[in-house]
Amino acid sequence: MNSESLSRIILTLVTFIPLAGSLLLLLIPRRDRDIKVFALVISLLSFVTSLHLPVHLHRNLAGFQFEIDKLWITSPNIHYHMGVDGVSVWLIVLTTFLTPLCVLISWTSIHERVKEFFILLLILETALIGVFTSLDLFLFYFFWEATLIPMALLIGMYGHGRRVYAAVKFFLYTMVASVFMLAAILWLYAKTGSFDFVTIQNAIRSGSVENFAAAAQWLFLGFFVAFAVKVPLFPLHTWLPDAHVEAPTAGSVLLAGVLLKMGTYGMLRFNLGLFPEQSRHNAPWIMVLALIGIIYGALVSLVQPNMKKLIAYSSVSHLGFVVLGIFSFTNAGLNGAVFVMLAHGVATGALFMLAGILYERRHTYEISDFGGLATPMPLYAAFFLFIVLASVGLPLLNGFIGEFLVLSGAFQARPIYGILGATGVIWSAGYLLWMYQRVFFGKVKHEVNKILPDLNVREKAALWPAAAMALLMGVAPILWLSSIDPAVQSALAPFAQLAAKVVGQ
Amino acid sequence: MTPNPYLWLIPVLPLAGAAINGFFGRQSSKKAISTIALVFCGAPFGLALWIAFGFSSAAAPYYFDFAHWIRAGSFQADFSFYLDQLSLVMLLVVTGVGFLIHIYSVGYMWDDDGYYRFMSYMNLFMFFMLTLVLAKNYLLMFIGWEGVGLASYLLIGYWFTKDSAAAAGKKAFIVNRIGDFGFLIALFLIIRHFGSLDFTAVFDKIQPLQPETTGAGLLTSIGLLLMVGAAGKSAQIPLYVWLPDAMEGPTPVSALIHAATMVTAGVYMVARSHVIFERAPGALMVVAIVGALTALFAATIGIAQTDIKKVLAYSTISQLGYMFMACGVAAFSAGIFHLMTHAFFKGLLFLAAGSVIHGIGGEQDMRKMGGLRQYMPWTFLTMGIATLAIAGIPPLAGFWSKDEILWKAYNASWVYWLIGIVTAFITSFYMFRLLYMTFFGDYRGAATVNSHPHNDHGHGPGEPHESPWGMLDPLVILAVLSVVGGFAGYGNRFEHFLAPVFQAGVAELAQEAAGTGTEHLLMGASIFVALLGWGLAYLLYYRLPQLPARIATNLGSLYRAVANKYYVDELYAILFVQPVVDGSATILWKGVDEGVIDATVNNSADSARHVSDNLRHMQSGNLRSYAGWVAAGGAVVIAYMIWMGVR
Amino acid sequence: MAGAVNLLVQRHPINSALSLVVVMASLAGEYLLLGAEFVAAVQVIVYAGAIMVLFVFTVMLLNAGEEARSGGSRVAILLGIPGVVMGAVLVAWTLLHHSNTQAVSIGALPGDPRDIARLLFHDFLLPFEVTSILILIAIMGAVVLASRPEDIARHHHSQSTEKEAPEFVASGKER
Amino acid sequence: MSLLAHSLPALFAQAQAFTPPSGSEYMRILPELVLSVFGMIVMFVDPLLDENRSQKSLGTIALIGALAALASTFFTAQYPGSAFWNMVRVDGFSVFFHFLVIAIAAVVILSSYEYMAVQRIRAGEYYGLILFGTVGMCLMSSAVELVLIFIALEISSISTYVLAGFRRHEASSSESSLKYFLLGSFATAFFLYGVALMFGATGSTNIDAISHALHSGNVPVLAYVAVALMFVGLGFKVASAPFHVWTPDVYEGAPAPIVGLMSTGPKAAAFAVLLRVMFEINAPGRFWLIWVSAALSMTLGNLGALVQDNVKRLLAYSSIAHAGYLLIGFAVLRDFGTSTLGVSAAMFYTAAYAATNVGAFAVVSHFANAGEKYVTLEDYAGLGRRSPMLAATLAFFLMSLIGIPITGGFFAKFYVLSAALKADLVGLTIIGVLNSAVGAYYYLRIIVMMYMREPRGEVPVTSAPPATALAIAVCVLATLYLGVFPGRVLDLATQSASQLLRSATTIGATLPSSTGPAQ
Amino acid sequence: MVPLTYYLLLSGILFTCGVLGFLIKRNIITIFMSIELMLNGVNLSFVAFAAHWHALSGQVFVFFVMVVAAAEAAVGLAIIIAVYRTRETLNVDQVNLLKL
Repeated sequence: MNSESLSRIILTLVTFIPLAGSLLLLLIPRRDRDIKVFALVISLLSFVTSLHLPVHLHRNLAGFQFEIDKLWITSPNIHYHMGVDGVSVWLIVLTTFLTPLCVLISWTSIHERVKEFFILLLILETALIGVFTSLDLFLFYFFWEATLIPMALLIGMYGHGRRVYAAVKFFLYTMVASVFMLAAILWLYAKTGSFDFVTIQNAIRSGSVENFAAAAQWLFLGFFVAFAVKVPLFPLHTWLPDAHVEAPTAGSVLLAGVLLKMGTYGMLRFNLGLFPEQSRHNAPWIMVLALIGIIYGALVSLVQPNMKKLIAYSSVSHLGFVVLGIFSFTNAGLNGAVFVMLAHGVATGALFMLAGILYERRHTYEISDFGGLATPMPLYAAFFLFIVLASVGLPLLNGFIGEFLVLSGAFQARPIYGILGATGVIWSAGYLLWMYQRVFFGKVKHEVNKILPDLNVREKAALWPAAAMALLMGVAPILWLSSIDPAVQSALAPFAQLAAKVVGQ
Repeated sequence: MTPNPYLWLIPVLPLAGAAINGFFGRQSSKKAISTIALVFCGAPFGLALWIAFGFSSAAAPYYFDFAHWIRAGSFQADFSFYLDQLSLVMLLVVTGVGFLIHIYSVGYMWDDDGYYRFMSYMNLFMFFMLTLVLAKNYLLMFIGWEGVGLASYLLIGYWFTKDSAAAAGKKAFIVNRIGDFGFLIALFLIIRHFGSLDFTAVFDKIQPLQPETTGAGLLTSIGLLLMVGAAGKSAQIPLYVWLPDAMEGPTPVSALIHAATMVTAGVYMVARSHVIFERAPGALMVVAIVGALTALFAATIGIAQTDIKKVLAYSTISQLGYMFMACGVAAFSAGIFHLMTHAFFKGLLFLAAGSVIHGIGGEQDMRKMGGLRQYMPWTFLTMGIATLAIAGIPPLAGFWSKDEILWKAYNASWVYWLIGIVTAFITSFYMFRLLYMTFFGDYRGAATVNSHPHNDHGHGPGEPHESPWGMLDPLVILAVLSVVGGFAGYGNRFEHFLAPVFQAGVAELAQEAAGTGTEHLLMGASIFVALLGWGLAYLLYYRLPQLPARIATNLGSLYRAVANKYYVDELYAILFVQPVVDGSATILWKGVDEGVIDATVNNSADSARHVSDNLRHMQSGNLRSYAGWVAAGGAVVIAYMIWMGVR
Repeated sequence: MAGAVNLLVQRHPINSALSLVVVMASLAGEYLLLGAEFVAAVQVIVYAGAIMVLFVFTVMLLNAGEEARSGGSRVAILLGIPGVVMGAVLVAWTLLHHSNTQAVSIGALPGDPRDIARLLFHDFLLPFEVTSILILIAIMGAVVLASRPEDIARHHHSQSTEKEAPEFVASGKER
Repeated sequence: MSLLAHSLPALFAQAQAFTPPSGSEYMRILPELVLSVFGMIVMFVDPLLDENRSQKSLGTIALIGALAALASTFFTAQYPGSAFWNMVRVDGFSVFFHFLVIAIAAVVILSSYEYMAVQRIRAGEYYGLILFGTVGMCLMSSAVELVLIFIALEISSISTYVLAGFRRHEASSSESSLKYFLLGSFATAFFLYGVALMFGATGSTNIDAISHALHSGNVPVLAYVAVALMFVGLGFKVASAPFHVWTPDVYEGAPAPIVGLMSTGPKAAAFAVLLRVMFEINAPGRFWLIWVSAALSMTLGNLGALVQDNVKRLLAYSSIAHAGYLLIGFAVLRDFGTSTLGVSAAMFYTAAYAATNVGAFAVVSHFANAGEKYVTLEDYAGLGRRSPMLAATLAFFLMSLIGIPITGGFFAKFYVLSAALKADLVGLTIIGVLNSAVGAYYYLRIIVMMYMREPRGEVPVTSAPPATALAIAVCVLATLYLGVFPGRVLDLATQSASQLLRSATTIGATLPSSTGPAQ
Repeated sequence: MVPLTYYLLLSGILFTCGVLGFLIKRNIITIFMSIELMLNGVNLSFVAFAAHWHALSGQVFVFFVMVVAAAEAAVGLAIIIAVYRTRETLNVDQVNLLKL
């Protein structure tokens, strides 16, 4: 098949390969090894397939590419409309990149109901990719909700102590919020007769939507609340630590790595895309919340006795950067926001994998149960340090690029935002290095830890790609930025007009 | 500017060495590790020398664009390197001193289990430091800036099983981060107003601007923020606290990173940004004041320290203060000159101290040394030269650079000069104190050596002995440099070499150069105070060794305050660290997060369930109640409908 | 009306039943007054005759005694009754003021059974037929529900020869 | 029986005197005829069969009957129009509900196979009552005459009263039956009084005629009262607040497959009636009535379900809530003919809810086991591990009830809410949307129980027999179909809704100034 | 000539009595009788309105109501018997197994 015709169905392929895999998995007899291998093969296949997207993406074009638009349901005018731009492409690749690693990391940590686990994982992958490919609001909502179930089940079925509480909390919290988005989508449909993102966008821009002015603020909020919970933006974040702590490793990886990005992606695509004026109007308090999230998340993270909870709160802090960048409405800010999404996905995903590896050996996440681990597990310690540094935002690793751009964007928007946000740089070093020190340095405090085995081949196979990616993204961010930038610029176009209008007055 | 295709090799070679040793070092022999480390560190030195020979004070800067790095909208920052006279000086210092210390490390660290790790880290440090020096834009400089911080973190915490080492590494990193915060904000300001981070582009835009006379203008803000960054990296007040702790690292690390190269990055950065500072007198003044205060403050602490490396650490802080003072009075070339000489003699001091520590089995407490002169003559000799140099005894290197600074300081304000001269006196005093306590008198340590199984070095107990020649060679080379290095500044040759870089500054200074008479007078004064300090040390620590203790008891609380570094660490802990940690734990986490936000969420869920629980009593199971509900509902419906109908 | 009130007041079901008969009989009279002879006849036959007999029979069968004074339902008293009274008053008020109905003479309606039959078997043929299904269901239901559970048990498990009847049902029957 | 036999000759005798109903008129009640015939066959065959085998074979007969009736709806659909002197009207609307109700009955019959065997219930009457009850429900949807509506309503009600009490050795079952019966009759009396007043206000009991009268403007106050009373009666039948109180008790006590039936079939039929009564006759002043009732139903239903531990009872509360969502669709039609969205959305909702709920109760009844012992939440613990398929299907149904995409429940809610938004009912939409979020919690509790708790040993888990499995599969497929390709069904609903509304509007339009049929 | 309103009022009062009876009485059978009373009230309305409109259909309706009432009576009494069997009481207040 030549790449031209492949490009036409590539999004469908990428989205549904995991789902097809999960259906096939249903038929495979319950021999755990076969299931794992099969799941790995499927996830790798979808990764390889998804690479088609960045390779064949026309980087200079701003609009959506690889589009596919078929009528799905007539009477509410729902289309199977998919397409990607420079932003969503990378989020898709991030998803497909992390999933094989999740499979690897779950190889031995899942003992029972193995089949169900991998089925859920693959379904989750499809739903996640679907969120990033959909251009039809309905389709988007569909995938958006579809991520909930497998994730909640993963947490609830394979999690730890208070898993049920966490799963229910996760589900309800996000469900309640996304219901507001549904209402907003329905309103838009009722007034425009379409779910198509582009159509609605044009309708709004041309001012042909009746009653829009009165409703716009509410619509904006409807979308925003759904996304803000997902992000999670302070003070809607409390589901996250619980969900992370209780989730199985693969669940945490995908939760932090991709699921949270759904929220920020949504803000970028829908809040900014559909409601530029309201976005501008609401930006001040949103940025304040993001700043609170950055600092607050970091401070709370600092004092966590539980490794996973610490990483979870650090996500609150990092995602605060993303929101800050998005609502700075500056080129650098948006570029940076997208980059932080990707970088955080890789780095925090890897951190959770590392925490999971430790859990598999010791069945605890309490920092006080460790100490001096660098002695029995030097390689593990090295990986951990590398990822921690990436997360801290060390230049030449992936965390830095995004944070720098975001902060510089925020600073351009309003210096105080940039200054306050930049304090996050200090805090992140504080909590992560302190944690690292307590876990790895010093003498081995507990006898059991003295004989902990270092990484095995499978674990290395899971960690190497993540580490390599963290480095590559830090050294050659241009690979990513060159496609993100045009997309971001087109997202910003209406804001330039708005600014011009304000100046004109 | 002239393109130079080899420029990029200088930083990248050590990186390759670091990578090779890091990935394969565990399996390879120590010989192979050493070879790789030395080759990949020596090659840049050779390259730098080769470039230096083709480079004159008149030469145009070299540059090389290696690759694109970040491009977002109009903003761009690339991997591009830049070499002018200033960076050439730094380059030579870094590669030269760095290479020597690498050689020294081979001997010093040979027996350590993590030898490959150490060498890899050292090479990594070289990479970042060279990137810092050669960067063509602020962001690439920031890579090096943060990277050396990382290397410093890794190397301070090299003996990670020691809690104090791990804590010191973390402290260094975090305090540096605080400085970096300022640096970052400065970068944001530059981006915001000049749209670029490229040195040439930015400076071209700033060049035509007038100096900001009063108040805090844009350039002043940028300058101050850059100073914050520099203060973090170069251990100035108030961010100097990490450097003494950093002595937990192996001694070669202290020599390389915490004396010769990394800590001077701040000075380099200020010098590099001289275009900005020159147009921001306010910022410049702050630099000078901070530098002067740091010089004096750290020097006083140095008097009372008993750990040999801690003395050197405070001395380093103090000397860095000198350099900043120089920059602060716009005498950038003087600052860089002192930077260079300081790299020689302070590197030498640390290496010699390391040799001492090595020789007596890991002891660092000077009270347990003494009389080592006869055990390790070469070490004594080199360290003596270094001490003379730092004390400012002519014609050694320290004299020339310090004198230059004092002279420039005097030209700016006599207050600076006064502080400088007092500091010079104290420096001389504590350095000779160190020398006397360590090498003269009787050896006081033999009995207690056993109780330190693993402090700095795992050599174990035994007679004090001289270090192997592999370690002494660098000492000798550095000693020679410490002696002759100062002549580079003779007749302002150094200043002229750097003239293309600091053009504007030189022109101004040339005008205000008063008569040489004053200069000679001041020179005499500084020689005098150096000798005075020496004499005092001789008196107290050689002739009357009981006197210091008595003085200490007489001074009481003042002495305790100095010995405990004025309790600054404790003060920081009380003021900043504890409130943050405790506040986060009790107020933010337990209070706000769990007590308010999560409780709200859970409460709303609970209250829904509560309502539900109450509602279920509607379902009493009693048929007549149900009928009652239906009938009542019906009545309401009827009433409403009648109202509708009648209306 | 007196009968209706009496039904409410009486505490023994038999008395209530008898008072209901009184109500129905008097209603039949009303129908006659309105000229609905057919309806009146059916009222007497079906209601007073068939239905009430059923009632009385059941009362007898179950040997229902006087109502015990149980606590009752607060909801019914507090909400239901006021509601009902209010509703009734409102309806009455509406009927009085808004029904715009004039007086009708006694026997005004041509309640000729033949007309009714014509209506019943022509216009309302379908409902009439459907009624048969209703009756059928009622019979089935009555049979199923009123038959003793053990019958079914035996019906379905004829093999199990000895089957104890649930004791309380038996005792209920004997009383 | 005897009455029917009696009346047949009379029927023919009378029929000669007047123009007899034509063949096509019989076609218009064909499904009802088929159902009744098979009902009678079941009754006849019952005594003839060996008792042990009778359950299966009777069930099969009933099933065949239901399927035949299902097929016959397609024939009926070919003969749109009125029959039997304007007693019934076959249009898209009635065909839709016929199909739905009969399909529900068929699946319930299928899922009852196992239940019969386990619970030892007399099969003959059971299946007969289901079939006859279905006749009533069918007639409810096609009747355009209040007399017939009333009788059909009673048929469906009485058969469900009886069916609710079928587990006769259980006190709870007979109690459920009693409550249902007494309250049902109570409500029927209200409905009837409403009919009487409507008759008084308009002089007719024919929907068309009433519609006629009410479109003329100058609506008498009496008609308002009549609508109110009829709403009480019908509101009771569809279990909308504040007339919902009976639901939990009755559902808890009744046999599980029957709950599946009565929470969907009679409800759907009652909704059909409500649609006819409310819209076709253009009931005055209905808007706020429905608005408040919808809001109350959703809120009370969802809140009530939060703390329930009995799955049947929980689902009962959920059915109250769903009645509320459905009523949103009703509220949309504030005025005539503005849009068909509300009606079609409501129709779609009934279908989706039926598919889901029947399936859910099929699973529940299978799992409940002999004597319906295992119906509490605790009994479901670990079901996901012990019986993955069963748990998965139940989870799927629950997701549909929550309104998660790719299930019918999602589109149902979606259509209703979007219709509401289109009519600018923002308040009601927000209440609905919030409620659906609250509702997610208690459905989730079941899922949580099934998947995230350790199984309890004493609860037996048997694999579903073929019939049950088939029934569940049908429901899953139907729910899935409605969730993935809702378009066709919605188109159908839209068409029939537009027919319904057109017929209503034309009546109103053609006689703009008539003052009523009488006088 | 009796005003129609009187009939209607009477029927309303009967209906109300029925409802009240449902709410007040404790014996299930009596409650059932109250329902019959309500139906009777309705019937009276029908006949009265039939007289008003000169439409016989009202009377036909009454006929059907009676048939339904009879059917209900049969089923209802059977249910009552069934309940009595299992619970041995005819007091509604004691038939409250299913609640909350």
